[in-house]
Amino acid sequence: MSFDLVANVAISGILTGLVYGLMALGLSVIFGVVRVVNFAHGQMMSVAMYAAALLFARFELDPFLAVAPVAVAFFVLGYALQAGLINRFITRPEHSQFLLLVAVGLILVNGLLMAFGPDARSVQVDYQLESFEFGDILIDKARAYAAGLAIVTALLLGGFFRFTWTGVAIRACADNYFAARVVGLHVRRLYALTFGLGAVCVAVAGCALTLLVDVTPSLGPHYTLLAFVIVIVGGLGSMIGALLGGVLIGVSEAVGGLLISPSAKSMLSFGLLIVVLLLRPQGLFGRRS
Amino acid sequence: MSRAALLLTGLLAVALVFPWLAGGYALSVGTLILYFAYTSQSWNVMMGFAGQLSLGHALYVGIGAYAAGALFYHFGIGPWAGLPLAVALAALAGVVIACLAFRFGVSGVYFALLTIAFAEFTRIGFDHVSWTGGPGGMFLKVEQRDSIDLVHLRGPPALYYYVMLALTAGALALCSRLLGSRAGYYWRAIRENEEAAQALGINVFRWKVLAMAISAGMTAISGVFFAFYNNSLFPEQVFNTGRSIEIVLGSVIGGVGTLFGPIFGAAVFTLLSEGATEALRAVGWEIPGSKGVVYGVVLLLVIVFLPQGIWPPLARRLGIR
Amino acid sequence: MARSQGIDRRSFTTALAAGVATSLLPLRSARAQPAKLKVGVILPRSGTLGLTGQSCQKGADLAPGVIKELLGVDLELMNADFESNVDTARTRAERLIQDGAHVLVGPFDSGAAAAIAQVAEQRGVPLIINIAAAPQITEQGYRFVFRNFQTATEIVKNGLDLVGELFQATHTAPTTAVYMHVNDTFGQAMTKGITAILPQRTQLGFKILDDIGYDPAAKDLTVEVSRAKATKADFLLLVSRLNDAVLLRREMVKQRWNPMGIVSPGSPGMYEEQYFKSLGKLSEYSISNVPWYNPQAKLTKLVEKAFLKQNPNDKLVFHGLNVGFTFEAILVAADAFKRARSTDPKALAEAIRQTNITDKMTLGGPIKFNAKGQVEGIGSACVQNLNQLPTVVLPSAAATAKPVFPTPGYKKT
Amino acid sequence: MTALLRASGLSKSFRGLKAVANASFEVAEGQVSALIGPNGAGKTTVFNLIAGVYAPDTGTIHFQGRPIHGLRPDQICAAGIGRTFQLVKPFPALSVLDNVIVGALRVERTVAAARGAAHAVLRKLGLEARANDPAATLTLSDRKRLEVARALATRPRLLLLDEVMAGLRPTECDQLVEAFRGLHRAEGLTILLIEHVMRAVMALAQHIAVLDRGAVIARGTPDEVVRDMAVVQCYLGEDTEI
Repeated sequence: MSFDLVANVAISGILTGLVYGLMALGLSVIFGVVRVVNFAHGQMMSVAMYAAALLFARFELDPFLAVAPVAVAFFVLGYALQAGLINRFITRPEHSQFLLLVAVGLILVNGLLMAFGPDARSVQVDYQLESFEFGDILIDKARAYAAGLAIVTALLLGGFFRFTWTGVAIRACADNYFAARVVGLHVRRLYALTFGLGAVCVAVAGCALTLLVDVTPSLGPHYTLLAFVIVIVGGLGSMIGALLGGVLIGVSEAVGGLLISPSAKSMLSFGLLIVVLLLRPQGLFGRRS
Repeated sequence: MSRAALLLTGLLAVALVFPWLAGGYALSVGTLILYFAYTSQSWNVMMGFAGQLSLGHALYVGIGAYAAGALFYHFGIGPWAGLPLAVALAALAGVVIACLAFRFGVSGVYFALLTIAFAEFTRIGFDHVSWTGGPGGMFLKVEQRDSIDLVHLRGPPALYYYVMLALTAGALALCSRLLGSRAGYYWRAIRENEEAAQALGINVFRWKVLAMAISAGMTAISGVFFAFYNNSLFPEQVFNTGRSIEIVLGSVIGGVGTLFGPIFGAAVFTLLSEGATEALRAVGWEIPGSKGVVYGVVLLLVIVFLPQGIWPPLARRLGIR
Repeated sequence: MARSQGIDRRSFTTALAAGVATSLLPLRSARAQPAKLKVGVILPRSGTLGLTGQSCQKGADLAPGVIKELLGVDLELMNADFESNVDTARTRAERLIQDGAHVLVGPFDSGAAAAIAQVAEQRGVPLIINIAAAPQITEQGYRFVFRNFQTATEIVKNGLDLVGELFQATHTAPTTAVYMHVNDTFGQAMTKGITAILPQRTQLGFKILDDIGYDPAAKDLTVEVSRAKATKADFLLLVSRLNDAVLLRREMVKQRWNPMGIVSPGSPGMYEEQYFKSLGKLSEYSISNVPWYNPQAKLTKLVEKAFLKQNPNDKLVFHGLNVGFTFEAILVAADAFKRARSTDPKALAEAIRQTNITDKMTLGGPIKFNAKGQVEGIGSACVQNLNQLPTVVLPSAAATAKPVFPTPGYKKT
Repeated sequence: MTALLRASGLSKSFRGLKAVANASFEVAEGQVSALIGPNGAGKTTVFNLIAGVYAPDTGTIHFQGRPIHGLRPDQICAAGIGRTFQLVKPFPALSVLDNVIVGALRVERTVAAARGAAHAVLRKLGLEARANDPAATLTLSDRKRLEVARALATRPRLLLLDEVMAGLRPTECDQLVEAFRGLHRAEGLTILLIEHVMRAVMALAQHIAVLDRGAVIARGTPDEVVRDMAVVQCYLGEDTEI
């Protein structure tokens, strides 16, 4: 196996992994703060992908520009979902929360199917078929841009949590629900805000991903699982963990596809998930609680 | 006779004569209801009784289906002989997963994700096992349709219906016995508060593993049925996460931890899904996906407004405790 | 969703209740009067196979009209969508039979075909498979299951023979290939066929350097294509479905991989409308050796006329295979009905067994079922995408253009 | 008088913070002993070390002459030590009776026998009337009784009571004290209690050990300890309620 081959595959794995990492980051933020398992995460992202594809088809809007309106819309939707529905469930047992979001996911998948039919939608921009060339190493332009967007978004989010009052308050909520209430934080509103921010991650990742993947209504559940794998492997509540987890999964699947049968490469992710859950439940990059 | 016993006798009587009253389609819906009632009842042992949320029960259906299916396919060994093997393998898988998870203190959502991971891992794994046909599927030989062959579980649709009815009734009886036994008390104690249970001398680890083993073994039996009812097995179909969720639905809609909940819930959600198709057709609204939306909305409403499931409030109204 | 205004809650609840009720009532439909044959058409019109299912449906929709003209037989179609879900396929089939379908036609997918075959056999209602290639289906011992489509083994045989013809016609002699296939029921069956048959076809003169199977739900084929490219094989032998074919073609361009060509030894994907729509220019030159229809046949003209009437903005050529075989499956049913003069399922099955249709739309010999219910001798064509249309280039008898191989590489415009 | 439970040289640290430092004490057979001390003195940690929630870093615990340090909580219970929790942990969805049956099953062979035993325990603690109500519906005082009933049903030789009086009204407190006294008198049950409410301690305990900063600083009969209080006071600070 040549070096070029491995390098090419690994680089594209890293870049795709960053986009997946951003999606997972949304999950990590929601799970880490609200403590609710968003089983409709991937489904939400496929909605964002449709939004981007639609904006492109209607207005020729580049998915990178579509990020702005889609993210705003998703923030509002995420906020509303948490405030209107999920907040009622935060004290319910886990299986109850899980089913709530399964139901939301079902509605999203089938709603998309009703609205857009089963066929795949894609976005065609000029740079999609172009690559940066470094000798024998080819880097897909769209993928590189998407990864860049993922990093920028993650940095902005990180900054928000570190440097703004609201961000710090949200982290306080995540650390201790009761203490946060005692000091007078409006926890439920902060939860809604958090879900909104998680949804923004999903929206940005979705827009970026439309350049790499054709969107179909049935795409969602797969990405939900993927997001879980990344978050658990990376470490729950660790922002850098989600991104690195994405990269790790991206690279391991990519390189795994070279070493074993490509159709078996997802086994690596699930295998990794199992090992991490058993041996290091706080995740590879998470802190021990 | 108590109201519960009356209700049960009545239900059983209706279920017994159902094949004579119903057409082929209704019979297959009935079989499907019983199948989900049974699998959901099996899942309920883990979640409803012992409080461990498994979202990967398709794994045990698949193990059961493939074990019995492969024995029949490769060696012509009938399902009844394959059954013990299927149950043993699934129970073993359950024990291994449980031991790993509980020894390492994996619980709650993490445990649920672990069960999904094992099921997915196995699904993709089976895609690469050529002995069971890989993704190409395993196709069991079909015998003549009019002969009833209990030994090889071959016969008309009513046969499958009755087999499933017997299994469901058996599971109900078993679960009722379990619930009233030492295991039932210990499991519920663990479900309610693990620490307190341990302080009362319960070896929590061992009893949780036992719950998993029983639940997995029971589930595997439905897998054997599945293989011989469908005659074709595909990893993608059998081990799918969607399958695991279907198994969960009956109990959650009906009432987690109750005896009648899974049966009742399975009936409700199967009829709902079939009824939604019919209803949408009746109002001329046949758009792909519409059924799924209706289904999702109803599920949502049930979860939001009936957090205990449908059965407990209904039972109260019927005067059954 | 603007449509929701159409239904208020009460009418929906009523309908739901009615639906549950009717679905459980023992509707024993009268099967006495043989005036009309009720054909239950079961296809995946939604879900992952939705597009192809809808394409097949077009063939079913035009059948009653054409067949009335052709045989003077009245058909009533009963359509069911199994949502690309095998379980649903099963209950939909039960429902169709309960509602009085005399014969079932469908379902494009092998997994669903296996499930429906089971139902058909149990209820004793004939199932005529339009498209589904898993060889096992007609090997399981069913008596009511018929298939007018090539099994994977035959597809591979015909497909590889056409590969040989292609090399001859273009005076090329590639020595290496990389084989990529989707890892599902169909892809697995095809792979089995290729592993068995390729070694016997020594005259083809190429060997396979790597066998790359990928997940049917793959969202991204970067790794797979990188690996294929690294073999430096002369050409790509591909067994795909639709979405993955699109994905793969694009990825090849991104990675600047220009083999002599992409040749499918018999799989869907590259001749389908969506392939052209999604890829535009990139769709050019892809080659599929698949069971196909004869554009010159008399029946084709009839079907095409009906097709264009129903779908004025469509071209038959994009739906040729799906429409052709779905139509023919219904034709088989109608023909048997005419001869049996009865809708009794046993009589129908018997009549289907005696089928001998020579005037057909698809390539190959007459439609005749063997003891297992399988039609043998269905022909394939080498179809190349030329000028944004799937074009028959081989065999020369049915060809409307010359094959292009090696194919020119993609150039940025 | 023999020591039923003997702890010697117990130490336990959490992340470098020493919660228990070289603590030694004994619980005599048939006596009611109490462990008192200010908040953060390490009482609950000592308790958890005995109950098997934590294993001690150093030191040993012997029960009936057998070493029990490092055993799991269920093994400790099987050895004959029952406990209650400071923050009550009933099985909320189970009935009061079922709660106690779970405990009784430790010694009874059948569920039927356990049910009988459970009824007997409930009668002793005056909870019989609520036997069929879900535990979630009980008042705090009744929940505490339930905890005790559940622990008693396991037929312990030694009962560990963790701040069982906390949060109760004085009258409720007195009732519970009366109940314990009855148990102790009737069955000679050995009890070790951790308690803040000195009223209850003085009423019940025959022997008291005072814990501060993880170490035992005084021990003796209630009278002796009270006499020592001047000394103790300076250790414990002004806010100790006596």
